[in-house]
Amino acid sequence: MSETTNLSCEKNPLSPSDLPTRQLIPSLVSTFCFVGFLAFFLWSLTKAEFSLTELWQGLPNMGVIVSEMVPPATDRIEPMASAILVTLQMAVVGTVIGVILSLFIAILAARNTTPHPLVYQITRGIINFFRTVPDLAWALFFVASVGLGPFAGTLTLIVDTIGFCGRFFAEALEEVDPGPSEALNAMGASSLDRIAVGLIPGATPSLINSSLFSLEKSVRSSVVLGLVGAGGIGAELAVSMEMFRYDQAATIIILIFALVLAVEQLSSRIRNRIINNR
Amino acid sequence: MSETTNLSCEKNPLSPSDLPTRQLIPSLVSTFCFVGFLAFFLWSLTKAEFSLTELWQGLPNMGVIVSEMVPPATDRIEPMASAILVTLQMAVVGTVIGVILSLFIAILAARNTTPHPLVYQITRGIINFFRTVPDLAWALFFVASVGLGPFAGTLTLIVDTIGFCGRFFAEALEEVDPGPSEALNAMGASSLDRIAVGLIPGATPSLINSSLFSLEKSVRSSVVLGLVGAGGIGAELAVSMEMFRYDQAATIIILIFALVLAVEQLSSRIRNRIINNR
Amino acid sequence: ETVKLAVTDLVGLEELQREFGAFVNVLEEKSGYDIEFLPVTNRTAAVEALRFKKVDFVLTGPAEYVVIKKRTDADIVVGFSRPDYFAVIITMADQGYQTPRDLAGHSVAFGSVGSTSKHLGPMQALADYGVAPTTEIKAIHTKMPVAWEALKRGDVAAVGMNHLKFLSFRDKEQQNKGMEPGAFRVIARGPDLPNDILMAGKHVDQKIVAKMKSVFTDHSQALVQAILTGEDNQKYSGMKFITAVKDTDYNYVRAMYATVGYPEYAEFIGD
Amino acid sequence: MPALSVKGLTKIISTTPAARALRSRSGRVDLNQPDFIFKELDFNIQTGESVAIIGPNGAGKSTLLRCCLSLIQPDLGTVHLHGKQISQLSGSALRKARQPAALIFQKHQLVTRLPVLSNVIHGALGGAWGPRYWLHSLASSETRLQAYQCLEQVGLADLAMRRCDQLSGGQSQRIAIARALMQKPKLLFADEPTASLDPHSGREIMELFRALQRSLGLTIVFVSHDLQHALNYSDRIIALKDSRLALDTRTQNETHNSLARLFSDNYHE
Amino acid sequence: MPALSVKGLTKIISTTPAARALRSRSGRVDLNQPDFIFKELDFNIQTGESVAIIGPNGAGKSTLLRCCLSLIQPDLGTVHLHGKQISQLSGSALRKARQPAALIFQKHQLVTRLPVLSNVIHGALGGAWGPRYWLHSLASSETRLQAYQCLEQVGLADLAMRRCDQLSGGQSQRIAIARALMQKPKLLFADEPTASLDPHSGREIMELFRALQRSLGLTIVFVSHDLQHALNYSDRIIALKDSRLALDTRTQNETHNSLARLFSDNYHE
Ligand SMILES: Nc1ncnc2c1ncn2[C@@H]1O[C@H](COP(=O)(O)OP(=O)(O)OP(=O)(O)O)[C@@H](O)[C@H]1O
Ligand SMILES: Nc1ncnc2c1ncn2[C@@H]1O[C@H](COP(=O)(O)OP(=O)(O)OP(=O)(O)O)[C@@H](O)[C@H]1O
Ligand SMILES: [Mg+2]
Ligand SMILES: [Mg+2]
Repeated sequence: MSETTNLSCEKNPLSPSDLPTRQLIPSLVSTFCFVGFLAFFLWSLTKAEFSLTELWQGLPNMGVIVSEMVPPATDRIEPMASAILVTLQMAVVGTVIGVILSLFIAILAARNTTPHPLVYQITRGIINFFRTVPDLAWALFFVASVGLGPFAGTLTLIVDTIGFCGRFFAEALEEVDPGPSEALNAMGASSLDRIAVGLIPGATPSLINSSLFSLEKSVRSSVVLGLVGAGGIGAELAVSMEMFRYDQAATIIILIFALVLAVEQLSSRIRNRIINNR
Repeated sequence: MSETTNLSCEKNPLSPSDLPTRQLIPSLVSTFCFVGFLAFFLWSLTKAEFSLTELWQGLPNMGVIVSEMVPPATDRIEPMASAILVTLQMAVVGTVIGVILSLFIAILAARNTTPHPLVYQITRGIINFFRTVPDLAWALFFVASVGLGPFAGTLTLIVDTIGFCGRFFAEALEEVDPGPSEALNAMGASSLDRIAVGLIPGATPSLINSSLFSLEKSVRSSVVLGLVGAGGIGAELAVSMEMFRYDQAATIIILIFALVLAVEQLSSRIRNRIINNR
Repeated sequence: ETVKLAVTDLVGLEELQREFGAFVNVLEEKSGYDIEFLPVTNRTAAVEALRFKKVDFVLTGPAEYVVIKKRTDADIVVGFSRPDYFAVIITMADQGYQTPRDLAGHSVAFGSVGSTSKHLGPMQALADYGVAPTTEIKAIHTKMPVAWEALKRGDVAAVGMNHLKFLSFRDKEQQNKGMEPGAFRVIARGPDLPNDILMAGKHVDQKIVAKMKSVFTDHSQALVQAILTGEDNQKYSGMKFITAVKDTDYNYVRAMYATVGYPEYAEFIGD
Repeated sequence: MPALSVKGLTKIISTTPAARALRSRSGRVDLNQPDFIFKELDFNIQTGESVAIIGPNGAGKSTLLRCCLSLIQPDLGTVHLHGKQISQLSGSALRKARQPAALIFQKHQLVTRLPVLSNVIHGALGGAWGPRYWLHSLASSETRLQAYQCLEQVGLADLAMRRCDQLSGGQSQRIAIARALMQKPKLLFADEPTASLDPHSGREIMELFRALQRSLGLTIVFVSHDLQHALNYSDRIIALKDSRLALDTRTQNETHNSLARLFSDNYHE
Repeated sequence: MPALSVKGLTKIISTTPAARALRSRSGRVDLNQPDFIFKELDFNIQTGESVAIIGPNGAGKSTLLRCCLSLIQPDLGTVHLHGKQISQLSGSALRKARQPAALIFQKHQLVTRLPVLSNVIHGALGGAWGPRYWLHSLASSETRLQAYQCLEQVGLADLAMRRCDQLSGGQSQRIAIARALMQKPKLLFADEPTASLDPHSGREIMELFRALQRSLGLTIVFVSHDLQHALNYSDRIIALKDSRLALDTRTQNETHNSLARLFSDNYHE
């Protein structure tokens, strides 16, 4: 920066050739990957027999099924309400325990908090494994060891929660602004303190979001609980669908929807307070 | 701050009574909520028949099932590999389209980008609705309108993806540091520019994480694709489990696990480059 | 004393999955035991629970019986006889599929894998008519409501299901001012399927087994009434618990397993 | 028509519970309450003027600049920017009113994950729009060249391709200045633009501003804690203190000492 | 034993592709390459000294401070902190070596979502640990009192309960200083501690440092762009320029002008 030449754009004309080359095409490798992916996508698209006209023309048929859902049936509202309570109870236990375990696992599975790269690899592997093994298999394991019933269902929910929250918590920790955490490092704070004070406050909105999503997911998870005979609203819904009582199904969907909205309202409020201090 | 009194801690002794009261118990309302929740949790815990000793004693039984999984069966490796390809194709189409739609919906459904609070409420409602309506109902809708097969499966995957990504994208946008976005506001940039340039770069790691998780979820989603007769690896897995061929199931789990690991490696690399510029 | 009773995959008795209060009350009253009743949506889970002694009794279908018998030794307590319990293959009347042979090369929808009356039964029926279900047709496994919609649209040429289920579908169509019963055609049906069954795990005390057996046979009518409390279930009346059930009655089911490509469950065990 | 006209501008510290109650009560504001950031500010700034705003930490200088661009809403009073009452505007009218005014933030507010050149190009988004201004690799050569020239003006052309989270404090401050220059403003608000610059660069930047003011008729409003800069590079000095306008004079009437006195007995009251 | 001893310290700009290649090639560093932040720095700082580090933007002052606490690894050379080679340490030994040294960051690095008082209490985490130091509402009265006194020292005791994202630039800078005081350091690194402070507060803070140095024997290393501060409040001045140690003298040998000359012909080369 010299005092004489830079006061106005006109005085020191640059020519376009002085500019560094623009890197629109970042590298051969990434171009190759991108083109490969695009080709795969298009190929898949043809395989999926994608056709918007067909979807459009079929919409009236969809209407027929919807019309069978209204008016929602109210004849079983009482057992449904009690089923939803049972489900909520199992979901709360499974999610709370799962979230607590996930937090510990996530600390081991985030690049910026893991004590050792090997621990990182192993815990990531475990979290992925929890997700990959299907619910039915988990249900079998737990049925074999603790029998049919709510306990096996809760254990499966815990595993589900860890598979989901473990990953999203770890990612949330990795995304936190490293500044405050560096400051704590500089003063010689221990890792635990650094995580508790430098990272968790930054990740809190994400943690809350994932946790409450997980709770909601547990409430919705008919499959898991039905597998082990734990009942709940999912079983009600499955039976209603199976018996073509779409009007009953509609009632259950509305009940679950109300619950989902409530959970999301809660999430949104807490998050808003933390993010915007409002 | 005066020049004479503040040079050392000793000179201007404060007594503990000068301190503002500590707000350990934030307010009556939150205390009440917390106690209520705790009570509900403990009540649920008893309902869930939680018992660690039972779990511990049952572990050997789990081992029996695991032992039936090894050695993984290799007799159907070829149809399995082709099933995984088919699944991947449907998953890619469903997820890519779903992610693109989700991004638009999320922009309408994030507090800091929505054009109007009403739009916010409506889009949030739609996203929640997509999640609440069970897969079987979506399958019915789509089968009624476009028929059995991969297209219906893809549509169901799209709905699933929007239900998940729509929410997580919106939350990610809300969590971005508002600074750069405020700077763009100050210069009179349009909302679109502000979102593209001020918010998306901040949210990218989260967006990538949710998107790739969603892809992985689609690959794993046996239920959705199986329901509409679209087959794929999930259906294979379900059949193996239903037919007690745990050795075949193990093979499929290993195949899916490899895929999940690959997707996560990809995610981790891209994210790391974006977060740490490495 | 507490007795754990699981029930799984009883087609037509879905209501029992959620409304079992009356049934359990009758059972407790008549037997004097505390009954822990567990409706399980998945047969695999029920079977494994019995194998690992986590449940004492399982009320289930013939296909599950064969598997349980193969994987773990279990006793038959009582059979559960139902009228009109057989598999049918349904087509649309105007589509021109007249015989099972006409289905060759087309898609046919079935229920979940391993279900007696929605998968094994219909496939065996096809095989009985000389159509190899694993090679000559394209089998699609899905939920019955989805299969029904697919049949109406013509995505599948036929659906294999339980006869009673078919009747209820037809009734619903009529109620909703949809298709008339004449729009559907049954082109194959199997023989009446072996009975659903109540089994006891080997670990269960013989005294309890005997007690349960007597309760089921002596109070068959009361129990059936309790099952049928829901208004949707009335059409299944006429069921009965019976004691004279032999293992060999299930050899037809074993043959089904061979037909659908799982010969490991097809070995006939001694009679 | 003054470039900027502030009348009766009042802002409460929005988070104190007292303040919230105060405001919610029938929407009227009680001026006798404490907890004001500033209260009833009045001043006009003419086109082409260079005005320095000084005042102790927390006096509300940054808040004032934010109010001037309607980034936050004042609780009372009005701001007219080039004759338009900015808090009344919304949508594209607001955007249009903001476009000719650039604001250099105290905390720079760069998009840290994008390269320097892209950040500078974003300055053009006030006047133009669309993907061609989102990333430098999508921009036209013309735009890139302009951005480059703005970078030259702050002396950092060789950092054009560096990601913004790898800059030193002073470098990132200068990128923020380049971005503001890219906007081709008629009115420049600068919040402590030289706070983390070394003495030489700081002087350069102030001289650049002065030169732009003289050659292009730019109106400049800058906040500074460097009294020497305030004295050397402004036509007029405004001081905020104790939530009031403590001073509003021509620069030539003031000396370093007279200004310093403003700060000296500021605390403990 | 000097409080801080730096020998042959070299740091490459880690992100240029050239630099990456340079380092990966058998782990040796070629000193003739460009792209150094700084190269072969050597100096010792005695206990109780107050040292000012000056230099143009991007000269590597902040990077140097980070290297001194082993927050980033230098590419060559060693740093001894109170006699211990800090880059050789890890785990609890590293923590113990860092504890007596406090660093005030240029960008403050407060935990913005927590209140001021909690942030100040975090300063105690170097010496202690556990949940009682995480939030002010969990802390003992004693700790709270200490934190409060540190806040008093920077004049912001009345903001104790404010959330840190609602502070002005200068306020947040002073909270960072209070946090460093809470650490009760023997060695204080301060990266432009007065950059966004008003003239009066800036002087107060520097005088506070000076007083602590004199009364408690604190060693102080501060970076400043305010040459007057460097001259008034240091015993010794070190200047970084063109990736070298350009100057290392006793303060009394220098004048404002002699220092200013350092910066003047710095650019365009
Ligand atoms: N987001 C906020 N919410 C509530 N109060 C705030 C917020 N930001 C700033 N304040 C308060 O408003 C007052 C004015 O802040 P402002 O940032 O305008 O000060 P300033 O004059 O720019 O100070 P500095 O010289 O330190 O930058 C301060 O007391 C500050 O604590
Ligand atoms: N994270 C980083 N990665 C790569 N280079 C960096 C990084 N941070 C800073 N640099 C570069 O290293 C050099 C020294 O930066 P540093 O922050 O130490 O400068 P400084 O002397 O503190 O400058 P200032 O006075 O502006 O604060 C600069 O050229 C800067 O661009
Ligand atoms: Mg400010
Ligand atoms: Mg610096």
